[in-house]
Amino acid sequence: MIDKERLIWIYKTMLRIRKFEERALSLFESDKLRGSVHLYIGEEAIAATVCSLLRDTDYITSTHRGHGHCIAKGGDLKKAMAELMGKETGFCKGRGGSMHIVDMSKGNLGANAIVGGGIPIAVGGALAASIKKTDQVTVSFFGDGASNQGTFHEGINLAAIWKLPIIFVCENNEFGISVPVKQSTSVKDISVRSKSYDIPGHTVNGNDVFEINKVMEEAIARAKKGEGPTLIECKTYRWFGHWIGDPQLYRTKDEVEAWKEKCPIKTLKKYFLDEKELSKNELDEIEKVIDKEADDAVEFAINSPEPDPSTVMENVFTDIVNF
Amino acid sequence: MIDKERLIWIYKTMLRIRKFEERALSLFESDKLRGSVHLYIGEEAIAATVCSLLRDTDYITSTHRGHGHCIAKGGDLKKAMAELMGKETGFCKGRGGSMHIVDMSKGNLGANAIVGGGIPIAVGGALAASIKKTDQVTVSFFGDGASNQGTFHEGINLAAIWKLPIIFVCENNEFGISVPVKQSTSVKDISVRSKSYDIPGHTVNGNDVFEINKVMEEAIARAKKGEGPTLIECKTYRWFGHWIGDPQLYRTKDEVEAWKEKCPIKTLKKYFLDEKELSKNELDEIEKVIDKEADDAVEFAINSPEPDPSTVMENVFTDIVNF
Amino acid sequence: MSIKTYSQAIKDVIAEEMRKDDAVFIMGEDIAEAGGIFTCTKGLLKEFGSERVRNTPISEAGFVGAGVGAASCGLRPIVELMYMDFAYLAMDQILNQAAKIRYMFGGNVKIPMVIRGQQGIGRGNAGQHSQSVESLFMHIPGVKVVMPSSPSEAAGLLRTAIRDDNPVMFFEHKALYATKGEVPDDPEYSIPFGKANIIREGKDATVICSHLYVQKALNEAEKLAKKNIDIEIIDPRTLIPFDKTTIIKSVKKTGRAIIVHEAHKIAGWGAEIAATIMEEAFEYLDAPVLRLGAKHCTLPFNLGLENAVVPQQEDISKAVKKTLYIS
Amino acid sequence: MSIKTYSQAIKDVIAEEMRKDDAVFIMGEDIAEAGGIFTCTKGLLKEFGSERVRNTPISEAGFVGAGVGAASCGLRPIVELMYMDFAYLAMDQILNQAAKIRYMFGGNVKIPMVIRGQQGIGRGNAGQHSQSVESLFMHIPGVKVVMPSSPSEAAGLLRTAIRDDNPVMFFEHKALYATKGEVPDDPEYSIPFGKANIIREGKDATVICSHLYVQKALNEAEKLAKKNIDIEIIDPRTLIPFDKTTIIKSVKKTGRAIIVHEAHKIAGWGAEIAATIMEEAFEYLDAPVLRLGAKHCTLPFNLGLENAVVPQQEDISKAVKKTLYIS
Ligand SMILES: Cc1ncc(C[n+]2csc(CCOP(=O)(O)OP(=O)(O)O)c2C)c(N)n1
Ligand SMILES: Cc1ncc(C[n+]2csc(CCOP(=O)(O)OP(=O)(O)O)c2C)c(N)n1
Ligand SMILES: [Mg+2]
Ligand SMILES: [Mg+2]
Repeated sequence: MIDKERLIWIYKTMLRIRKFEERALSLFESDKLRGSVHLYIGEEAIAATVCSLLRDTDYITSTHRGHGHCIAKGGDLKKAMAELMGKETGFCKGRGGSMHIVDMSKGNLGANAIVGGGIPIAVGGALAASIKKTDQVTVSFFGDGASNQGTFHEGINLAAIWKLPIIFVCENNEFGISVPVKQSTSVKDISVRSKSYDIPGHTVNGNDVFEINKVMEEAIARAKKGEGPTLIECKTYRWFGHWIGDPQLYRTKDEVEAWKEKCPIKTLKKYFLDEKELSKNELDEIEKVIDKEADDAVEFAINSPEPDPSTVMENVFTDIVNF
Repeated sequence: MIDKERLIWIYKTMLRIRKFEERALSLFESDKLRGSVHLYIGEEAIAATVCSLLRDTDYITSTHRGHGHCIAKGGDLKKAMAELMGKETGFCKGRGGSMHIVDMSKGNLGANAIVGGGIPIAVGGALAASIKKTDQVTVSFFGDGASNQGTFHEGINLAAIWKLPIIFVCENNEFGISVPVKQSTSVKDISVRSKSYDIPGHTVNGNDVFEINKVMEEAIARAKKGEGPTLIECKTYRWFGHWIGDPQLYRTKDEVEAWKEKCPIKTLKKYFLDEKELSKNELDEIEKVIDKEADDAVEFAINSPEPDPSTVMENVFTDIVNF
Repeated sequence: MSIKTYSQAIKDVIAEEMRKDDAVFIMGEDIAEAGGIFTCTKGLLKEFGSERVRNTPISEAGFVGAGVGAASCGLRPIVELMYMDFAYLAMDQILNQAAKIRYMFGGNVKIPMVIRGQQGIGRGNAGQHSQSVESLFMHIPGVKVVMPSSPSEAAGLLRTAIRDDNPVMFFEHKALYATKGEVPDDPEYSIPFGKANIIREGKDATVICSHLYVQKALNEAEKLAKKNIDIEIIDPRTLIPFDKTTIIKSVKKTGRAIIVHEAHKIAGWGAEIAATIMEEAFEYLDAPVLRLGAKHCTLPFNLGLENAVVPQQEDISKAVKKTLYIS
Repeated sequence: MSIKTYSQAIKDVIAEEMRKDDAVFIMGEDIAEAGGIFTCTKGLLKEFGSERVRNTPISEAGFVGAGVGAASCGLRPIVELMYMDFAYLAMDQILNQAAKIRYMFGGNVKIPMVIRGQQGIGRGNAGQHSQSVESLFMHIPGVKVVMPSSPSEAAGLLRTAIRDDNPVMFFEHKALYATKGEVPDDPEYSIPFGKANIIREGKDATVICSHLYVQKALNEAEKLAKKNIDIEIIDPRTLIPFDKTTIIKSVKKTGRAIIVHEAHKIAGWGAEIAATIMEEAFEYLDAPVLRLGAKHCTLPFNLGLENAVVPQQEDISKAVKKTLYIS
């Protein structure tokens, strides 16, 4: 069950992700931002719904496609945009960039540029909660492609035998870069792989906040009762290329357009109007506020200072600086 | 179906493994042999039955517990014993020892001291057969513990999507060193993990040659038809410690004794007598011949020369010798 | 001769070798329909079909290991790692399996296999996608280590790699793919391993470098020439095997050496060369051998920081002058 | 002071630190009921229970990664690798994750984690179980590298490692576990990282070594002393951080240096030290710095071959004499 307040939070969060990334895209296209930028647009329902059920003390691990997770977990747009631009005011002081955003204050243990690399780390977060006997839960986000990494197998097995409070959320967007799931992955529904660990597995429509919410609520309850992990596969689609400039020979424009019709933001907006939960005016107001927030983030990032090269050796270790 | 000739071959092969290892054990205990020696005694039905269905051109990959696989695949006892003793006449000229026996002439792609390390290599063997369009099949042997390695997951997924002619044979002997399967592995029957790859999975009594034979025949037929891999779990037990000197605190003597009652050699011997397939005399004769063969292997190994230290740099590469 | 980019040179050699030898095939992430994210396999699927040009799942240990197995069984796999940083995920299959199998098996198996991919800085890919990891592979016996610095070397060394009967780690540099240069049209053109390339002759100091630093050293050489400092530039081209002879000969002539690489300085391959030069040409040295390499620091995302980590072009001249005691 | 073996010293420190700090826990293969196959965790399960003393499945990448995550979240994991050769299976989690997270995340996370285990030759374990891999970890920034050579150092350095807020690679040697020696009873006894140990003072040549070679060098020192050759022996104890000062000071005194390690010579840590000595003490050197290390060859199973690969005790004296130009 999603109460109205939470549903609005989810809506705003999806919009925040969307607006943030639209700006990131245009900054990239105008050469104001470099590096690897992977857009989450089209997949917002997953991060927003999952994180609507988490507290700041709960943990997540994220991926190379991490802006959505960061923002949904409460991450500040300004710091996120500054990080994308490599600025000193960014989440990682410009050291990490888009693929390495971290936000410990909100329980975001970090994005990861190694596909599947975050899964064991999430297991470790859940292990820490279990050893400390807190009621924190951990969510590990990863893609369909990551489900073919050894770390997927090793991590879930560990979590299962140790009955850790963790939920594995696979964002199946049909491709790993150019490779369609059916070419790389031996099962149609990745959630079937839960059977290898004797844990529950669910496949849901990843563009449907209600479906995602239902299985997540179950999974969290299970985690908190000490019954162990759950694997949830959310079927979704990325609207843009894997990277900006990707020729996307692996799919047709029609396919992309058809998925755009399934836009989770549009769907939820329609729901609010149909159910008369929110008026057109209220929705416009929300959008205006978030547009402003996103614009402010860009301005903040652009006006932020570059890191000072003389500090480059800081934080290799907590102590040693000179070699 | 196992015809009489093949059944006798299986029996002889099991006996050959048993006798070989009994001698290896006593050589180790009398300090004539050093290093890591992992005994297969008690598990002989698996290698013998599986390999009774393979040709010299078919491939296997083996493990740290590899003597059984080597012998069942047709490996010469003399060369095997010489290798255990590190002699120049061994399968690897004394460079590999017990954990690295190889026998390319019989399709044995080699033992492997890295748990799970042989699985992707076996997939590569099957890939080679597939690319070359031969009708060779590959069997990858590995333990219950190995089923928790990432390579298990990555390897089987690869074989499944590429529909390779390969059979994954998991020898579940209840422990990985001191760790019982239920402490390390999230499923009771490891064959369940076949579901993660949409391939058939079977759990059989690993001490029963008929059960093993049945699923192996199916799996081989499937492989040759281009339908892809099969996962077979053979439940069995190792009679000796993981290493010689292992205090074995993880199990009781009674448990070991109970398993000794299930000795696959004893069982098949009884079958031959009960069914009047072989007489006591014939069985005694077989044993005598194999005892001699094993003794000859020991003698050969003991009398073989040590490798010449001046040749130590050979075979790092096919060409460069000096650095 | 044709003018080709580094990536074209690579693609053409793969295609030529696949045409000549049915045993050669290639696998890796996104290499089939998409032609590789750096276009090094573009068009191969169409010509050779999906048996010999295979997309893999994101399973580095799995498909590198499959390469090892296929090589054991008589094929000649080329395995593409999208970024050489991902070699860590397949480290056991590379260093415990591919590198050791032949030796441990007493010479009874050979592993003719090329693992190739790009590395290095230049695209703002941050810490996990910008490393130069060749030194690690130099240390563990059983793999050859190749570092092509130009299109013609990419072609000539890759052909040798594909025809080599041993595991070869073939390190391309991401910032070189677009570099153009003359490449011989001869479909047998190859460069032997273990032969360093004297890029420029000189008498005052020897600069040993590869990848991006070859061009940077040439640029500095011109500037130094104006100050009557005449440097010799040598590109080792392969680290295993390593052409000690050429380098020692050069240092005996110049009495001074500087090694420059993008890999981290500490315990990098420059240390090996510096130590070797000392061992073999001590009495010829007029100054300590100097090493320029990346600071002991993860590669940062920010461009200014990135540049602060790796040796800059000007650092080469500074080091040369230092060995000449010119301030 | 108590007389303890190297393995007892390790076990006692783990137990003491676990008593003092609830955040410390340990996991690895066969470490719980069985107490570790080298007995370094014997009795810990009984005292601390199964939450803090955990057997893991054979999933090196998985449980090393779980250590990284637990460390990110405030615990202080000790992760045992049964053989350091298996680090290759967790290489991504060690070198791309543990080593880089703090830096890439702008200092917002710390990873207080010890990865410990044994390595080296001596038990006939052959190629995949006999390597000395510390040099690889010296090259990639973000992990500290520790090499205890005696029971008291195992104790003192391990305590420092457990209390360190960074990832520490702690390399034990399998052939040292049974070595006995005096270990201070002080439960706060620790040895700081980055301080080399002058094992023996001498004036004619500096021998830098660790693990098994410390004792071997001492044995040779006695023999050399009889010939009036007086060597200084230094054990660096940690490779990252590295105590340059002590070593350079010594070499400035002796004018000669030899580095001995079991790791492969080519691109091993001896190369780094040799190159550093040259850079910092060139004008003091009366002979080239020499390196002794394993041949560029996989470790063979056969004992005679194994010995042919790694430096032998007598090689130390030979090298010392060579630097003294005594034949
Ligand atoms: C270990 C590793 N291998 C390969 C890559 C290159 N790469 C980056 S993203 C990606 C595709 C990932 O697919 P998926 O897990 O489905 O996530 P998606 O990008 O679709 O969200 C690949 C192959 C990588 N970053 N890490
Ligand atoms: C990667 C790796 N991790 C750990 C070990 C140490 N080790 C050797 S055998 C073994 C147990 C293997 O268990 P299993 O796969 O069930 O095979 P079994 O010994 O029972 O036949 C372990 C942990 C190893 N050799 N390789
Ligand atoms: Mg995807
Ligand atoms: Mg087992």
